[in-house]
Amino acid sequence: MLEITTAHYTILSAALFSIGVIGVLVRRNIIIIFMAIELMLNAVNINLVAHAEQLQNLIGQVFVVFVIAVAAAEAAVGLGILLAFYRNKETVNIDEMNVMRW
Amino acid sequence: MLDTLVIPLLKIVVLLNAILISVTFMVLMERKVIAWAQSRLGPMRVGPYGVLQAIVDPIKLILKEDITPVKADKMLFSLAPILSLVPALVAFAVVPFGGDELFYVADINVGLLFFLSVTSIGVYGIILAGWASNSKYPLLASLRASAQLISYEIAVTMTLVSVILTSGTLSMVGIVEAQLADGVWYGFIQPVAFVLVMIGALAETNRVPFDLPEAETELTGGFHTEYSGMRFSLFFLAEYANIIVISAVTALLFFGGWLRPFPNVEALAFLDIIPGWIWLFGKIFLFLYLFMWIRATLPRYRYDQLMRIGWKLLIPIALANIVVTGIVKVLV
Amino acid sequence: MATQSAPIFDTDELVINMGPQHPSTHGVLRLVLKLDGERVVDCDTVMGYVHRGIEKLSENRDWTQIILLTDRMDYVAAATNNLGYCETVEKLLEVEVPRRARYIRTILAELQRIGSHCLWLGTHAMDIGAMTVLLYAFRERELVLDLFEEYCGARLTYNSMRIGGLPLDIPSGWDQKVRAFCDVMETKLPEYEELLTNNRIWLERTRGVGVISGPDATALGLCGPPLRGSGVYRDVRKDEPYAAYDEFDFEVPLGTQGDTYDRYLIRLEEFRQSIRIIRQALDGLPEGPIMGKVPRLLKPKAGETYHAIESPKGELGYFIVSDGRATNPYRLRVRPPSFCNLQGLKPLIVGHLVADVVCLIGTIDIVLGEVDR
Amino acid sequence: MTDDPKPAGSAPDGPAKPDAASDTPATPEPAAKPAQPPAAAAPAAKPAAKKPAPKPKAPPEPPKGPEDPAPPDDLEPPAFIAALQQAHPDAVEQLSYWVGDWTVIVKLEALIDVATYLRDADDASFDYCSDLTASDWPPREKRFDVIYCLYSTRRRHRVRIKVRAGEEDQVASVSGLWTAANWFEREVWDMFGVKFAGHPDLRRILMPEGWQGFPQRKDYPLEGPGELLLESPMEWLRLRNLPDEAEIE
Amino acid sequence: MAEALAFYTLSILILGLGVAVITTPKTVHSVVFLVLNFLCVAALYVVLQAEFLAVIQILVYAGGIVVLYLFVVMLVNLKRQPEEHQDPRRLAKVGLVLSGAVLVELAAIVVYSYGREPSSVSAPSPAFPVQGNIEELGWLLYTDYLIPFEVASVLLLVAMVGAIILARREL
Repeated sequence: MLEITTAHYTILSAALFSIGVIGVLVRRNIIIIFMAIELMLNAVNINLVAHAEQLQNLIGQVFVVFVIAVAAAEAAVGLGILLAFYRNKETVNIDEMNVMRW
Repeated sequence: MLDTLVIPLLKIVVLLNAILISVTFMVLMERKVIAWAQSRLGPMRVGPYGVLQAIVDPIKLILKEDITPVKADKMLFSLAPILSLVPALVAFAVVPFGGDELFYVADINVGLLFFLSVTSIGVYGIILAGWASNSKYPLLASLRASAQLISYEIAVTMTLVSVILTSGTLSMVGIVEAQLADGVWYGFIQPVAFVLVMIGALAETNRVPFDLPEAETELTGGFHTEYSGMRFSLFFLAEYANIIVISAVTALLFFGGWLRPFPNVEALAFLDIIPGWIWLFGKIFLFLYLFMWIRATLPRYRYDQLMRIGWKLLIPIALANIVVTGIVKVLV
Repeated sequence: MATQSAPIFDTDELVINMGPQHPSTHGVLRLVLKLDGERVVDCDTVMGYVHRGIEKLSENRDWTQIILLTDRMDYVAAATNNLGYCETVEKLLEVEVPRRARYIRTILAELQRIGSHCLWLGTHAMDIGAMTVLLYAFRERELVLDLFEEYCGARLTYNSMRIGGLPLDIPSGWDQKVRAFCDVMETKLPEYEELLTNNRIWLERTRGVGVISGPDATALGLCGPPLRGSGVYRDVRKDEPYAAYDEFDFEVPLGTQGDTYDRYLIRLEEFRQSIRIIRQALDGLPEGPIMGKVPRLLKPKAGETYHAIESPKGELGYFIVSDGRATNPYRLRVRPPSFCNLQGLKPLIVGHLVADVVCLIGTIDIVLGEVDR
Repeated sequence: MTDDPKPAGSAPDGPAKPDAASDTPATPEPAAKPAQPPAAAAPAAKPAAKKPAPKPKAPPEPPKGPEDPAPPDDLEPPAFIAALQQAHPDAVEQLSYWVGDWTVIVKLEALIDVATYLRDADDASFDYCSDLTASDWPPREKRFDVIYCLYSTRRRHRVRIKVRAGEEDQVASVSGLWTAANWFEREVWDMFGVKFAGHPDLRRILMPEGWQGFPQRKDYPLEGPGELLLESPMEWLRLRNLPDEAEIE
Repeated sequence: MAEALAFYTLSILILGLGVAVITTPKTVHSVVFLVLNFLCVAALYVVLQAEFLAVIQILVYAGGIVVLYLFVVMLVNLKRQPEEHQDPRRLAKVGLVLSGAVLVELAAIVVYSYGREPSSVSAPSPAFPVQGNIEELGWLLYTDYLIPFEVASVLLLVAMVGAIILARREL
């Protein structure tokens, strides 16, 4: 128990990922859903870094850099769309976002 | 145990106390310097030449009533000052006050990046303070502040890249040692970067002429309008701690830190009598004085002008500086 | 109360109340600003917080007692208020004021202009963030106040004139002190200019901000430096000379762009012109009485008149109706320059940013005591 | 209160008794001069029907209005006034000259014509409305004088025009001609209750929004109801009807 | 010992803050918890000897992306909470069940792979001509992964332009 192996990190990562999944599936506020997605990305990152450490191979860390870059892009575009949507419909409730055009 | 826990803890305690005390005296210094610039005397009543003002002011702030507005978001309202002070103090962890291990808490290989990332957390204190106050002026101010801090952070980070290129390391101690090895302060190799960082530092610490987030005459105090007492003094501490840390980092990166002038000129070796940390402190004071001098002299920029300078002036120059540094680095 | 004040703006956009307690509204002025982001979309000016009914009070005061009331209008330029009122009553009474009194009045009015402009410069620069100019300007204003104190014993509300002349002759040696002050002031003006005139930030903050064209400014009834800043040649001292201004040589600075920077330059130049006028007046100060032949009981014949002078803020007019019977005016109306200039605020600030609002309040140079009376 | 002090464009419908408290009698009495001792008067028999303040029956005759002295015979009026009389022969009621100031007294209906003429005619070109105010002469049927002080920045001359308006009369707003008149007219409305037709934003300007009465009128009670009138007019009326307490107030 | 202490403390914080993010009713509080969560993750990277990533995590995630979230929360000034709107067609319970299934699946993968040796494909990275975490990472990024790196930068540029266009008033 006191020795921390990669499995520990993997379990932590899985738990965090599940929290993110629950957030996406249960919450209706799209901003919180975005944040839950960020949680999931972080869970993946923890996994990648842990394995990079285990395998003494930096490729995992390289991947994390890309994931962070993509997360930044996702947040920018996603929140941009959200703002544009909010301006027209005055809602951030995902249940009300059921039209493809307005 | 002694090496890994006790000594670092002792260092941290000493450092924190030193910062807090120096902040109070820095406020006094600022009042005095500005007063002299304006042909006044400044505080004169408490103690000889008003020296004890530095002690009385914090006591006053602590004893004052701490008001929380009824409609404020209580949790964030309390959290915001802490979020703004903690990063300012944490940033000191990577600031070496001398080449010897005794003089710094930690010399990590990503020291400069750590400094940048920690100061970027400080923006939360300001945004959340404005939001949690549930009041219009603080909200406007916090929107201004966050836009300003993020923009100038980009400019400063990009500028520092050219310094990193020159030194080839991210460690603070390493950068100073690289200056010793190169035999010249980077302020002379990278004068453009130095100027950019100074401007960025003014903007990141919300000082005149970039003090829009707290512009008293426009926004009645800005993001801390609704704060009083101890929580207000935390913001105060954070601002001044930021000024000190940014002065220290500028001194380390561009003015050779604890190195004497012309560190490789043998003829000036007699200057080594003065210990390194005194050199560094002297340089820090020089920058602090510069901050105060500017405050006494310049008016305030407008919001759109500030953003224009940040995005259309500083960032392109910083990028060009990186390119030029890279080319020179490859050629030499 | 039955009357419900209708909402001035719908609340969808950010509406902020600037004032009545705000550090840079120069008194208890309240601006209801409707903002789109930081840009001002609409503005409503609310005033009257220091309305003391000076016009109504005057209807029940003796002619001489009203001089005291005029002190309280533009309290940073009390002497010009006194002057305007006394001249109007003198016009109504058809009293000749001795030449010496007119000269001293001119000196006082110009000193007052310097004092008022000092206060304007300091607060205007402070609003834009230049803290040091405030203290420099107040340092010089203090000298003006000292001179006034020596002349009439008061530092703010002077009550320094009487109908028909002056209450006091100048103290001995006072003229030398005024001369010395003029010399000091001349050396201090470059200090202000050094801090501001060519300062890049100052230029960016004031150039092209609050531009108003000459015809617009005229139609809006702006007066004083804001009107001259738009290039309209209008100075009561030249157009309708009063006191002893027709005997002096001075220039009226005019702006070209009509922006805040022009108004700033104009006021700075007015410092110099005021010094020039004071010097001329001191050189030619005639001997003679300081009080004209005024009846013991002031009772102007029935009639009405309007008389304006150039106060530091602009055209300060008094419209007085006498019914020919009482020892008080039947109606006294003050045409306050700050009031008219404040009306020009809304066209100036709409479309600008919040930061410019304080800059523009500073540039029109209002005193709320005069706006509200 | 029946009166809406902020008509905001809906002025015409107002039977609007502007001073709700004063129940203006058919023959408006002048407010007593404050110099006269109020104790000399016995309280009126029917306080409610009369002026609220039991005031002395003014022994001196109240002023009938400004003298408006005619110009001396040997003085020619300026050319633009002569031209104005030519252009609008019916508009000008009277000319007046006093201590160097010319005043043109104009018929109420012709105000806008005259003002437009004075602004646009080349020899007049009064482009600057330097003041706009009113005075109140209660016994007169048209109790208000509305006075316009005009100035020409091109020709550098002055003139005053004056119209006489009754309490119910609508004075045409000149804020379309001179923007400056906007706030001046608001102030005249605020202080005298003169209504300006066509004013874009006729609200109170110096007094608070819900203020009752018009303070600069000569019959406005001098000892001042103050905030009480603003806050609770009924209570104020009650106090007014108790003669002794009212005096204490 | 020290690693275990750090790991368990950070794990508890990370999971607790994660739960707080998705359960707090106020969106602003969610954002604050998210920041704290990311800071803890950064600390975990330090434990895993990935200092550069830790700093990047703070700089980009906490200092950049989440500020964006905070901005949006402040701009989207909600008059009514989105949770008030109940859509009968929405099956929250099914969502919970589904996420439970995901958790089970993940756990199964972890348990299955626990006993296995790491595959021989991913041998330790070849010797770098440079020393140190950042230097090696930089070497990899600018040699083997240069094209993905450039693609990522183009992606960021596109996202930036797109976000600006989307957020403009007149869309």
